[in-house]
Amino acid sequence: MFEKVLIANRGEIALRIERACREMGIATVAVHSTADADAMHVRLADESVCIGPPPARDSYLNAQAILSAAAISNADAIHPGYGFLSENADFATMVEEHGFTFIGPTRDHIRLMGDKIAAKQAMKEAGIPCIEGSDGPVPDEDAAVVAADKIGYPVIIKAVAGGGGRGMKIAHSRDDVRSFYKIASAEAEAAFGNGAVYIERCLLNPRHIEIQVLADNHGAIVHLGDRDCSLQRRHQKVLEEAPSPAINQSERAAIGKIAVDAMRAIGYHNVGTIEFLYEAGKFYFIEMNTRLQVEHPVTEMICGLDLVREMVRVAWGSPLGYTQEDIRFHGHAIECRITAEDPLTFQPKPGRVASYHAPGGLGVRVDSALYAGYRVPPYYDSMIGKLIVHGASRNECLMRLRRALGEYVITGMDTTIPFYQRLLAEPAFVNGTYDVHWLGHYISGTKPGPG
Amino acid sequence: MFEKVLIANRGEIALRIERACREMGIATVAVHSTADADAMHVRLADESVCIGPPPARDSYLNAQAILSAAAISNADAIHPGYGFLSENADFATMVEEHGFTFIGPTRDHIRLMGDKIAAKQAMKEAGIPCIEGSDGPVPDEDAAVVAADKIGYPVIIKAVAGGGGRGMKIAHSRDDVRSFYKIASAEAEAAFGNGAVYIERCLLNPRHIEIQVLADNHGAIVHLGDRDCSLQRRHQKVLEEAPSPAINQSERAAIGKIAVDAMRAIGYHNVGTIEFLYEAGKFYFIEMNTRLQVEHPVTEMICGLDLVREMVRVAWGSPLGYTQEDIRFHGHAIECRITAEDPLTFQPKPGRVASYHAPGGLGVRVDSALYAGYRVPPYYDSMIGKLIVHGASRNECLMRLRRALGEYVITGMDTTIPFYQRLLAEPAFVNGTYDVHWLGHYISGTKPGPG
Amino acid sequence: MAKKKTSAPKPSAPKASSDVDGDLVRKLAKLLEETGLTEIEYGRDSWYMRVAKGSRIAAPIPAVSPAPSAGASRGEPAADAPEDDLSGHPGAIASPMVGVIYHAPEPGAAPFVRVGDQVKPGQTLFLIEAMKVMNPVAATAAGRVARILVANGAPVEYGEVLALIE
Amino acid sequence: MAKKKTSAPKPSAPKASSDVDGDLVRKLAKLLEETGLTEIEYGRDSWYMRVAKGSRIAAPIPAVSPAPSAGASRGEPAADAPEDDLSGHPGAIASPMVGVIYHAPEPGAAPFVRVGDQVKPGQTLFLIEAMKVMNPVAATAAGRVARILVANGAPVEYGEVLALIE
Repeated sequence: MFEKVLIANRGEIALRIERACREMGIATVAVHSTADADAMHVRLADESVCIGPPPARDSYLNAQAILSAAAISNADAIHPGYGFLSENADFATMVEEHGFTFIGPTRDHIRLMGDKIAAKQAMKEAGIPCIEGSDGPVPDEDAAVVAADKIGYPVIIKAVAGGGGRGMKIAHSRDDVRSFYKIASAEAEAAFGNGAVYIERCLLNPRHIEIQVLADNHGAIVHLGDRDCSLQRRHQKVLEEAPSPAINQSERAAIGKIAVDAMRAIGYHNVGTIEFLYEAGKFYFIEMNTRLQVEHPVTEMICGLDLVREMVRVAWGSPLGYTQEDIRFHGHAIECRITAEDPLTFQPKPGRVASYHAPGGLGVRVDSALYAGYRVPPYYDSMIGKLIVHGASRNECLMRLRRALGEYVITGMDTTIPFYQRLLAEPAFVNGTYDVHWLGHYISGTKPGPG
Repeated sequence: MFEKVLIANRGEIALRIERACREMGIATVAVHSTADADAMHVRLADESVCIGPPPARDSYLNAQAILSAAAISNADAIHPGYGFLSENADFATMVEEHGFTFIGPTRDHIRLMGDKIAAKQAMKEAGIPCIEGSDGPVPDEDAAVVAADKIGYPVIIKAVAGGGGRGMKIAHSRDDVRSFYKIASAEAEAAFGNGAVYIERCLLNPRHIEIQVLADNHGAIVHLGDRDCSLQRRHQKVLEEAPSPAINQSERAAIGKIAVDAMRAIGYHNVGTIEFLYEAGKFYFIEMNTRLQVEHPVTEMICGLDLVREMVRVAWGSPLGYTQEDIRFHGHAIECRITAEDPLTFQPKPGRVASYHAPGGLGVRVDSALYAGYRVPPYYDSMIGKLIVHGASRNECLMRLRRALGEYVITGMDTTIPFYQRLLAEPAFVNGTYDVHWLGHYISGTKPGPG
Repeated sequence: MAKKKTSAPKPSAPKASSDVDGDLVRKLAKLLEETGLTEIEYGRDSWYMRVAKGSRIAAPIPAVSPAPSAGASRGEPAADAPEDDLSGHPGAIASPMVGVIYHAPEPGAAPFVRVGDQVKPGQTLFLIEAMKVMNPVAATAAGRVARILVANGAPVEYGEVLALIE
Repeated sequence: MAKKKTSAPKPSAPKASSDVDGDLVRKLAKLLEETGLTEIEYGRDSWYMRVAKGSRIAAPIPAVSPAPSAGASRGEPAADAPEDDLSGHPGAIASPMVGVIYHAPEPGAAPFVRVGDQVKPGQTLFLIEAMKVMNPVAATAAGRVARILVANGAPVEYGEVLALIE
């Protein structure tokens, strides 16, 4: 097994990885910017190396400094965490070329999934359901109607060259297609100098549901069920739960099997997450994340695996040692991303933690690098901790979340704890009926648009 | 379900029960002495009632004050926790006579198990294995040899009227029996004015292994596996684990079934723990505890049940809703009882918590009512918290325990955290080969006696 | 160099000195004398200073404790300091038990005492019903009933101040 | 009465100093006697001092950072304050990158500078090897090399003080 792992990250995820390494008997090297000299991940690591000034581009994104730190500390492997350099294929390449093990997927898979068009094509070929579309521009109204009929209504007419909503029209019927085709094409021509449009299925109220996969280097691949991450604000996940309240056991097993088969087809290694939109019983591929995700703890809670430990083991070359049949799901888990933000306006507010008391007891897990006296620096992401609760049922889990949020004390600065407490009073959340648009409407105080 | 539960206890267990109630939507009433006005269980309860001055006999043991508190706060039920009035049959009777529900076994079972001789007789009749003995005094040397031959060597010759080791002799052979019979009898005569002696199997290196049972009021009974509590100092448990590293799956299932059958035979309700000594593949009944135990969390961690929730549900009259076949054990759990004691001498040292930071992350649970600024009062038990870790295997669990102890910060006072850190370096603990005597020898620095 | 924790963890605070600075104490004591203050506090590390004059019995300190509390975590008001303060009053009559208080020997009867009454030691002021038994609460000293703090029929807890005798 | 949390969570407890060894207690007791004070509080870890005369009041000890640290939790030494202090030195030459430092242009050659040498701005003091590239570290001002703080061939981190120019 590795003797020493360098963790190329900061905050709670650096601490998370340190904990896993420590429990495996692996020494850890923390890297940090000058702004993070007193950070928990630095305090708890076996060794630390200051790699640069506060701006991330000069420190946590500074591949050369990180590799130098690995060299001078004699690390065997580098765990990139999430964000920063975690999905940078060039970094993964450099790591391997300098003789360290990159704890994550291969550089080729990172590169493939980083190219959104190539990724979609590869996944489609591997059997992952993608959104139905006209497979290229439709030349005229009649072709548009044929394509729309085949896809099923509603459809969306989109500019091939487009973006930002221009040249984009939702058509609920053949008549709509005929009415909107020319308008969309004209708008596209005006906006992008290219009138070509294509047609795709239109999802009105989708959920974001993703499948966690895990593969060793010897052909063993499992999926670890799904996570529902539909509660998003400005495309940022805010709260995640596993399993999704929207899909049933057989849907879960079916999409899981599709994911595993696809991963086997592309020869995937280590952890990964296949993200889907889900509506009316169908999954539609969005993208694949070739790294550990922020929300991985909800999966850990329901399947009893330590995902970081598994990543390290698999990167070392160890076999999984279990099969899909051995993976069992127990109960329900929810994660709240606590941020240093105003709980009403979500304006980031870094500051000093005057006092800190984490909730405890049965079914409560806190992944946070905060401590009393810590000053949250203004340079990085505003997430300061994750509260994860597990319960035998979703209802028990919600009750436990309410209890744990009530016990969580962070004074001296604003956090989003009160936001989550309010959220627990919302029927759409409690009943699990929310879609990806719901939270945005809830926060802005607007009604959801017509379905 | 109950609307309001009064918790007749303090410290971590009062908080534990409060958390369970809160998660069930049940309001809580904390009672407290004047010394505990600022205690966490008081701060977090929905209501609190001061029931008396610091001495426990005037407050937490003051049944009248507690019942008055229940009356003025309109509680429906009383949870006694552990210690204090939890195994007081008279208190349970008063609770019921005043129209409250006692959350625990029936008064008759509490009374029965409180009488150690009657308890042993009842358990023997119910099929629980008890230590083999001469069933009464042996009149002479020959009778002693016959009894000892039947029991098997070594045996212990004990004064019927005795105690404290006087008139007590260990005999490894027939010759020993003949040699020691007269000496023991003479010592007994001299010490107690009664020379009658009896003979029992002598356990040299037993472990303390106990079985957790849970029964509803409708005849459903399950066991929740075993706990190994052999690490004891002066007959006080110090660290507990589940499952025991000393017994295997079939031994576990066998003793569990015996326990369930016995509980069915005596018509037991709610939770209970049957404590055994275990040596050379055999269990010997010690006593039964008719209450929640300090070490219940290790059972919760491996079987995924919330025992306090189950106690409350069952006391309300709800059926278990599951059978023995539904109970599955996952991984391994260890609990450390952190006390406000000198980590070398175990001298109690109440004091003020200057700073407090609990460990977090995967598989770590802290049940503690401490907080920064809290003053541990000198009037009560020195236990200030429980650190519980869960892992997929015993080894993972030990590694996680080491990690979590290293993260646990309690400053301003002495705690036994350093003691547990030292314990983790001891092969007898790491290998799970300890018996009930081992910790005493380890702490006193003496070698274990000859086996 | 890479900082090994065996040699170089960074302290966040100056190292503890186990020696009390006797000179500092003497200096502060002298300042007390000189200024007529009754108290000087002094800190280091982001500085702290506090001086006081005259006697204060209990000082509730804002935000000293990070303990969770049901009230605080719900943003509810969190102070009944005035009520607590009375416990230090020399003429406070504290409840000797948990129960329900009665001002009069029976429903409809005149109360034992009214505000303004003079009372003698041993004179019954209230009854407290606990476990269906009526327990008299008596005056411990002679004086005038200055305040009665709990309503007839109210539940009371141990140590709760029932009345003030002055 | 039963305290509903809408009205009555309690403020934190008064406290006094604790957890001191016998000699310290004796010393403080003697100081009390000597100065005529009624109270001395005394802090540790992030210094604190409080003396009082006459009244007894509650006061907070400023919160000490409770952050876990690998060093502290293992009871290992926890101070390199002197090293840290140098970063504020006006003539400190800080490492611009992570790497391995060399005092000389090549093995066996004479070092770029020695302690006591006069240097000019821009003059090369060291090389730092990072990713197999040698990067010169130059003096930023004229002066005398007062101290060289890292050994030849040692790993250095960003911002680490390499030398002092005075």
